[in-house]
Amino acid sequence: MLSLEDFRSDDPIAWCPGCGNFFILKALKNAFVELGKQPTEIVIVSGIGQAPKTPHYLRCNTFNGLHGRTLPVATGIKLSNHELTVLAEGGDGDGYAEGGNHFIHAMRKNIDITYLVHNNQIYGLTQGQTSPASDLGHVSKTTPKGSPSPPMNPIMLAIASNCSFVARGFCGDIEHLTYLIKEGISHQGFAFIEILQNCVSFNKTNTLKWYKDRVYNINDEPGFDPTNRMQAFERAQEWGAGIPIGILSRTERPALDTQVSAIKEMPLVKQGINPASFAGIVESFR
Amino acid sequence: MLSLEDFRSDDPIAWCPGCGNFFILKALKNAFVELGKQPTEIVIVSGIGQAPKTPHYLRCNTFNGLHGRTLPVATGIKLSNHELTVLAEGGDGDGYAEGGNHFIHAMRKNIDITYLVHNNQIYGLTQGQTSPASDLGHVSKTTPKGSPSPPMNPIMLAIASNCSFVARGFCGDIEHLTYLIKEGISHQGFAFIEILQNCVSFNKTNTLKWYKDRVYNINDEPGFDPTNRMQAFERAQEWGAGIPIGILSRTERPALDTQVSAIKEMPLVKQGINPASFAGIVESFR
Amino acid sequence: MSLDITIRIGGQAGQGMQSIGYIIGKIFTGHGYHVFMIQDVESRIRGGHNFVQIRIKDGPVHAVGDKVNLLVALDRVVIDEDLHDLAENGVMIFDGAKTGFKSDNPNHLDVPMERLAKEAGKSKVMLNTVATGAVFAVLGTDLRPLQDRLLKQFAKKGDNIVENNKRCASAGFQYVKEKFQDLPSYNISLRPSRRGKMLINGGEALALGAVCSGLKFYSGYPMSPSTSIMEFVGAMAEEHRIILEPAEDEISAINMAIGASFAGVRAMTATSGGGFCLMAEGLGLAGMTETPVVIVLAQRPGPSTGLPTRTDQADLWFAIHAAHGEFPRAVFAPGNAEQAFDIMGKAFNVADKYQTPVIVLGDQHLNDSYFTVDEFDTTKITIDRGKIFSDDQIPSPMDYKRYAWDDSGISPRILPGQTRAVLYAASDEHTEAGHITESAAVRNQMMQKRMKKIEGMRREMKKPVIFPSEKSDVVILGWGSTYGAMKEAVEMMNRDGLKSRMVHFSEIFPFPPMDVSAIFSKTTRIFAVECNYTGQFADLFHFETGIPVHHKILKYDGRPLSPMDIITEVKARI
Amino acid sequence: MSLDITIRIGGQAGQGMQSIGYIIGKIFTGHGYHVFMIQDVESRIRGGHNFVQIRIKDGPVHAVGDKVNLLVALDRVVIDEDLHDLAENGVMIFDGAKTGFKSDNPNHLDVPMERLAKEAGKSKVMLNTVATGAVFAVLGTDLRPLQDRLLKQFAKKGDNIVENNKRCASAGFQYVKEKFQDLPSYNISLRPSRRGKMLINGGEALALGAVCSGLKFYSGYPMSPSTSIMEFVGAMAEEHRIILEPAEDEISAINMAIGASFAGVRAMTATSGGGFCLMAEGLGLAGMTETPVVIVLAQRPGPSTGLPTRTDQADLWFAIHAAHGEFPRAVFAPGNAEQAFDIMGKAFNVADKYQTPVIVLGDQHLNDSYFTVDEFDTTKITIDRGKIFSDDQIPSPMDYKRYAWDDSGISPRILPGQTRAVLYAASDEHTEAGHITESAAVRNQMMQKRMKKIEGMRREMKKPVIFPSEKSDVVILGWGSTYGAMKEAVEMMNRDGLKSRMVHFSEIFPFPPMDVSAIFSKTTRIFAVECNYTGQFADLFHFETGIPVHHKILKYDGRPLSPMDIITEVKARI
Ligand SMILES: Cc1ncc(C[n+]2csc(CCOP(=O)(O)OP(=O)(O)O)c2C)c(N)n1
Ligand SMILES: Cc1ncc(C[n+]2csc(CCOP(=O)(O)OP(=O)(O)O)c2C)c(N)n1
Ligand code: SF4
Ligand code: SF4
Ligand SMILES: [Mg+2]
Ligand SMILES: [Mg+2]
Repeated sequence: MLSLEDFRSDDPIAWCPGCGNFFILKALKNAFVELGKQPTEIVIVSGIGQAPKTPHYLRCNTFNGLHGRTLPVATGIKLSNHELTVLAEGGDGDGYAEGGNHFIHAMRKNIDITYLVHNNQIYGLTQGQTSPASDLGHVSKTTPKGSPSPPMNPIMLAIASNCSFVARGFCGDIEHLTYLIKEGISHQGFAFIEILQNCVSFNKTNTLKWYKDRVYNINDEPGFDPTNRMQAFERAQEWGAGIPIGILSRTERPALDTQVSAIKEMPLVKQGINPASFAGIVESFR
Repeated sequence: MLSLEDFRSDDPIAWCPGCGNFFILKALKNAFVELGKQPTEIVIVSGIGQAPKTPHYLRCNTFNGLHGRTLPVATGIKLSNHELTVLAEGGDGDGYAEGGNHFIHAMRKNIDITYLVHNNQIYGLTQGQTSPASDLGHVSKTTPKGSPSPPMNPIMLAIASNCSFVARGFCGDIEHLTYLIKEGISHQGFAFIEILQNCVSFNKTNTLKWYKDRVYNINDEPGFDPTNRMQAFERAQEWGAGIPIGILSRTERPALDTQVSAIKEMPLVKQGINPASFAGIVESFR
Repeated sequence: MSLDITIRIGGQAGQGMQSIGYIIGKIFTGHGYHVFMIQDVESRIRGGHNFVQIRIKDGPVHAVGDKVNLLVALDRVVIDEDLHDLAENGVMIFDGAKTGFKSDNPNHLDVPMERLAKEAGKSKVMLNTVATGAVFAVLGTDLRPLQDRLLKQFAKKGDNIVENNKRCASAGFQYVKEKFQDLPSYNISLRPSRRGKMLINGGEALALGAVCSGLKFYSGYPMSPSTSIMEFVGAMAEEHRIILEPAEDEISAINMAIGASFAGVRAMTATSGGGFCLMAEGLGLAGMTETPVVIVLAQRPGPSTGLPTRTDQADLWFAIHAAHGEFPRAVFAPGNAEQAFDIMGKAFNVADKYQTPVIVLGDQHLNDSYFTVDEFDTTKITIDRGKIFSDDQIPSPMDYKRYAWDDSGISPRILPGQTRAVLYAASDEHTEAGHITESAAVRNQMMQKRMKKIEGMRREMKKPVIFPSEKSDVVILGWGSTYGAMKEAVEMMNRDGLKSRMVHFSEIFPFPPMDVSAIFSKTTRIFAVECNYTGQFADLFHFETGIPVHHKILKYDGRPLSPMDIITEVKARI
Repeated sequence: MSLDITIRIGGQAGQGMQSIGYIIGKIFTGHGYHVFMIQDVESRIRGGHNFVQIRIKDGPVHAVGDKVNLLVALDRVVIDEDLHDLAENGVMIFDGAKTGFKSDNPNHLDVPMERLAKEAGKSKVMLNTVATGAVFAVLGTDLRPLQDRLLKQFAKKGDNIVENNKRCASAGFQYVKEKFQDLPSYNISLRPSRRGKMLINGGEALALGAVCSGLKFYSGYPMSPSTSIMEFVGAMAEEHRIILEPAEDEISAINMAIGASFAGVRAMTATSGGGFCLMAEGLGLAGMTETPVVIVLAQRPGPSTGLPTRTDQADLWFAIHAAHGEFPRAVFAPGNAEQAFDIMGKAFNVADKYQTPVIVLGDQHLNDSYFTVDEFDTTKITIDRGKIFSDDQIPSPMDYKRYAWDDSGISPRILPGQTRAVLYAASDEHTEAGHITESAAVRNQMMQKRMKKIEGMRREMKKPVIFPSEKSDVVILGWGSTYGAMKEAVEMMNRDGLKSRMVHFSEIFPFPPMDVSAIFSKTTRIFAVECNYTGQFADLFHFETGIPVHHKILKYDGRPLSPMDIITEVKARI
């Protein structure tokens, strides 16, 4: 039996006390333990920001790459060794600003990875500037007169991009978040989990309490059916007095890694190189 | 009175005979003439590909920039001189693959430009490879066993990105396309017009006839209301026996260029530089 | 006796060390002294081990000192790690109750800063103001200028805040005065308040230089250590009618700036290495379409993400060669705040005149360090927008050629929206008219046209600063932000009888035309000084002048070079 | 008498010139001759003025000829623009009815190709096969090998297509035989069909080299002239179980390849200048995380979009310095198809052994040109995956350190999924364990560790090819795809009594260790030969060896250098 201890890392944590990232870290470890995943079979690909420091603070294979480029790296890893459990992790800046193009295409391709976006609605590590997820009118040093643009809606974007698993979690509800991460990992295909995360240093509006007063679990609602895309799209627009969390949309379609003939029999990395097989390769040039 | 002649360019056309781009060029000129726009007040920013050659073939200010980067350039131009009529133009590879990130963010910001995507569902200029708009199973040299991924749905993406004007035209219906371009240019905010375009050299499936047999004008449908976002999203999913063209979604919200205080009075480019105004600028460093 | 004192304020990120340093810097700058202050911070928002270090002199100061005279430890980690940097007879201010540290060294002043903050300011976060008061007591200055400064600083935040701060400052000040009466104070007397000097960091100077040169459009994506430029432009945007457009990524940032410039306004962006990588394609686009654009590349240690909050000078070759193909560009690297301000004006002029991209290299050390400088004279700025035809200058409207041949390589622009002609710009190789071409002859002509601009640009580049003027065999060669360390090192060596001079480049590429024989002879020993691993400028210098460098003094740990780093190495090698 | 004949087939894009050239090339290669073929095409799909030019020799051939012996004009524009390139006594085949061109020159053969195609093949698009038949008639060879080839080529498309093609070939052949009986034919007799030689272009050779070195993962985004590599890998993917992943952009392409390599398979991408700009950040990521990756940078004329379908060598400095910060990388530049094949194997070995990115520079001339080569011997390929710990080699599983110090700079990797340990890789500066660090000491150690690899890599780099072995005062210095032109130029000059030798580099960076005195003496005159504006390799060579180049022979119009380009300049300057 695995325990949380198996996922302990000695790397000292560099987050601010009170940061929502601590809860997310906890939920992630919980999910791994509950799924019985070995640290060695997990890879987390993270970007640059506060959120991407996460994998250093637990024990699992880690590729802490570039700002905004988690998904291509994760795709390369998954296609090369699909036996691995591959996650990608980053902030809203990382995923929705710098990495926006990879986001929409990874969802379309439905590669079997789980993507966690810690959305604190600002660029945290660079000291709190406005991100594409910041509220309309949000004041920061890069929008001193308030952001003139409404925030993007990543849930709607995901649904429109044909994402096969779209969920929203909240760092303040570790148990529910653990559940979502487990579902996401178990889902065969691209699982997008946006996590509402407080930032005590730079986001004074969307605080832990602010969220607590608003979030509700949409999956508790009898009439709500996540396999109904139109319903999901409609509910994804909700943001105000009530903010739905839970699995918003879930559809079944083949994951990219199940469609690639080269790895139908075994992972690419296990196939080795067989120089003998190249003997006839020059034939077509004769 | 302006005439088509005012938009004539002597640059020899490098498209294949029969290419849908010829019709689009025609519609574009028509629209300018009918709107009474002077060539000098128009700027077209284009990318790289077959579609982006378009502005060379008419008379207007042209910035023929990089593959995939039309929208940022167009944004910079519009914000600096909002009296100009600014269009961006490119192919599906340019706009949906390389330029995907700018696409979603320009729509979110609602900058007042008109964006024409000539969608021939392949990379034309580089000889017909699979693009993110290619059909599931599409065979080309980069997907010799057929594309394993479904095409993206740019219309849904646009609606999810809060695009304030979303339309689809067809190169084979010049009159209707002319109408859409006129509406798009007149719309205050980001106008996205995807244009179904045949490629005689590389797309042997989605031919002119194939489209002719399928497209219908959704705006002719009495019950259809483009200001109803949910309806638009639902109908955007239609692709098969019937393919809707027309204005699919239209909402009113302030364009970015109307929200920027620096240009409330006059275009940035007309403001000039006034060194005297810097006299007190060092005050805060004392 | 002349004053030269170094104060380090260390603690966790978020404890407000910067604000202590800034207030001290402002006050001393305003009262007749010179100040130089660096920031040494980790890439985190709270916690860790960080400090600011401020040096106060009664004459010009250009670099950090090696020993700390006064250490302010806001946290235990500072005591553990920094105490050994304290000079003999140096003084430390710490909070025994908070840190659990005990010492019977009379120079270690246990000031209960947290308690005093709670008592006087009703919040322990005001401990930094208490510390500031304590510092002033140790320095032996009046409390008054500090109180005045706090008023100025916090006036906008309301009387309550001002009062609490004043009380905290006073509490720290009095506590030290009373408890440590035996401590020999520095007895610094602040001179009468004086205008004409200001305190500014390199990033602010770059931003200010840009704004005063007519910057109208800034697009960017935050990246340390360039972000402060964007933020500072933001702070000035409203008043000076500048558009600050936050981009979704750096690719967008540079392309937006190019668009704005094409439309006719002065436009820039700033970034650091990773973002600059992403801008490389846009750089080439500006080169090919001949669109002016200014890019500040604020260097930090790489490769890749590296050390985000630290300093380095390892992007020189990359800046010179970024983007495929060959096209003209200029590369500048100011050495201090004055040069930073001046060079931005020049960068815009060169960009406009030669219709080409210009890169200004900063780095964390330059951008984040505060300098006491003479107030910038904004009236001296000249603005040259280059050749732009007005409507009536356009020779043949139906046949205007954006890339018309000219022996200088420069073709007159028009702006979109002018009423008499349209223009075509293209990233493909193009005809004079701007249309795509396949012609070998036209290609040759256009390559020659573009590359010809380099000759003109080279003539614009300023020669290096050489100091002192007397010849000497030891030459300290450097560029960019090592200016201050070089200056102090040379001053100290000459004072010690080791004859030496510095040769500092701030205008780098195209490499300025220079008569090297005036500086270098057979007996000259050249010590190149840089913050990188390979000695990039040394190689460039060798390549451009044919003169090899004898020794490379290199530092690449992310910390700035100090004068002693240079002197020690020079002495060891001659 | 020895055979050396140059055939140019010109026409509009889409008229199938490539296929004529390819068929001729295959047949002559298969029957004892050597062939070299270039493609000169515009950036369009239909129309314009394009040609392939094929040179057939009975001995090795490396470069294009300057005069055309047989011109096949499929379109009027070819007659208008290319006729002046025809050698004295050269022959032109054209279609008078189609082009409206008339000539009473007996060497201008009016063959109604379009009509014959319609008659014999039921479609005018088969005019290219008619033309092929006509060419064979002029050359005086048998029709049989052509018929055989057409069968082989079109077998997959069905009997009907084969038959139509055969009939068209025959129609063209017979028409010329009958109508132009007076024409002195070349009377080339094809030698007996022979194995051991093959016809391959540079792009195919690069792809083949990669596949035969165990390439498992290719991610890319099309960009001329690199696209053929991607497409050719695609053609081999199914059989050799390679994943070909079309990326949404080049940033994704390089990051996917890095991910795949991190997971343990050999991975690559290919692109051209604009795409490489976008990959620069990923290049640095590979450098910092020490992840092997191979990038083919197929050069074309820039800056920016430039001339997409033409050739250039102007990305050398960029390849060497791309990405911020300092880290090891290798840069190769094969000169022909054999070298292309071999170098890909080496590139993967160096990448794996040194855990570092490797750049292979191709260009349009190399990638799109066809060479007759000895059949590649795939059994000679050695594969060195570098240090990868198996599970039982991991010394301390709970404490495995991905970046453990080693004097070679190389730390043993493990792969994710191994059962005894996990690994941390980070783009921030990191500890030996791979965690983010702020420590100056660790930073120094890690920089040294990474940079140490350069020494080892330098020792792996092959010395230049020097030919002939006898010393001479004239040295032709070059790199990459100018190999063939250099070779032929030197052969011709020596034949003409102008003693000269070539020094050709295909392994460029880290610059190979070499004893330059063996090649260069005081009387040596070095002519650097490159396709760029500034003479990039000449500068690198000077910089690395201290030896200045005397003359730069530069061409930058997008067309390949010919032997005569070199000879003419050399003669003019000595
Ligand atoms: C290419 C590039 N651009 C910019 C940066 C600087 N940068 C580092 S983290 C960050 C933003 C972080 O915001 P987010 O992704 O939301 O993460 P958070 O810190 O809020 O968790 C930025 C802009 C970078 N590292 N690389
Ligand atoms: C950064 C970059 N990558 C790749 C290319 C090569 N390229 C030129 S056009 C093109 C695709 C064109 O497809 P699309 O945008 O759909 O336009 P179309 O030709 O089909 O009209 C590509 C990949 C490029 N010019 N720049
Ligand atoms: S700045 Fe915000 S997101 Fe970053 S660690 Fe602190 S609280 Fe968390
Ligand atoms: S290749 Fe296709 S898109 Fe391009 S010009 Fe030809 S028909 Fe049009
Ligand atoms: Mg964030
Ligand atoms: Mg297309």
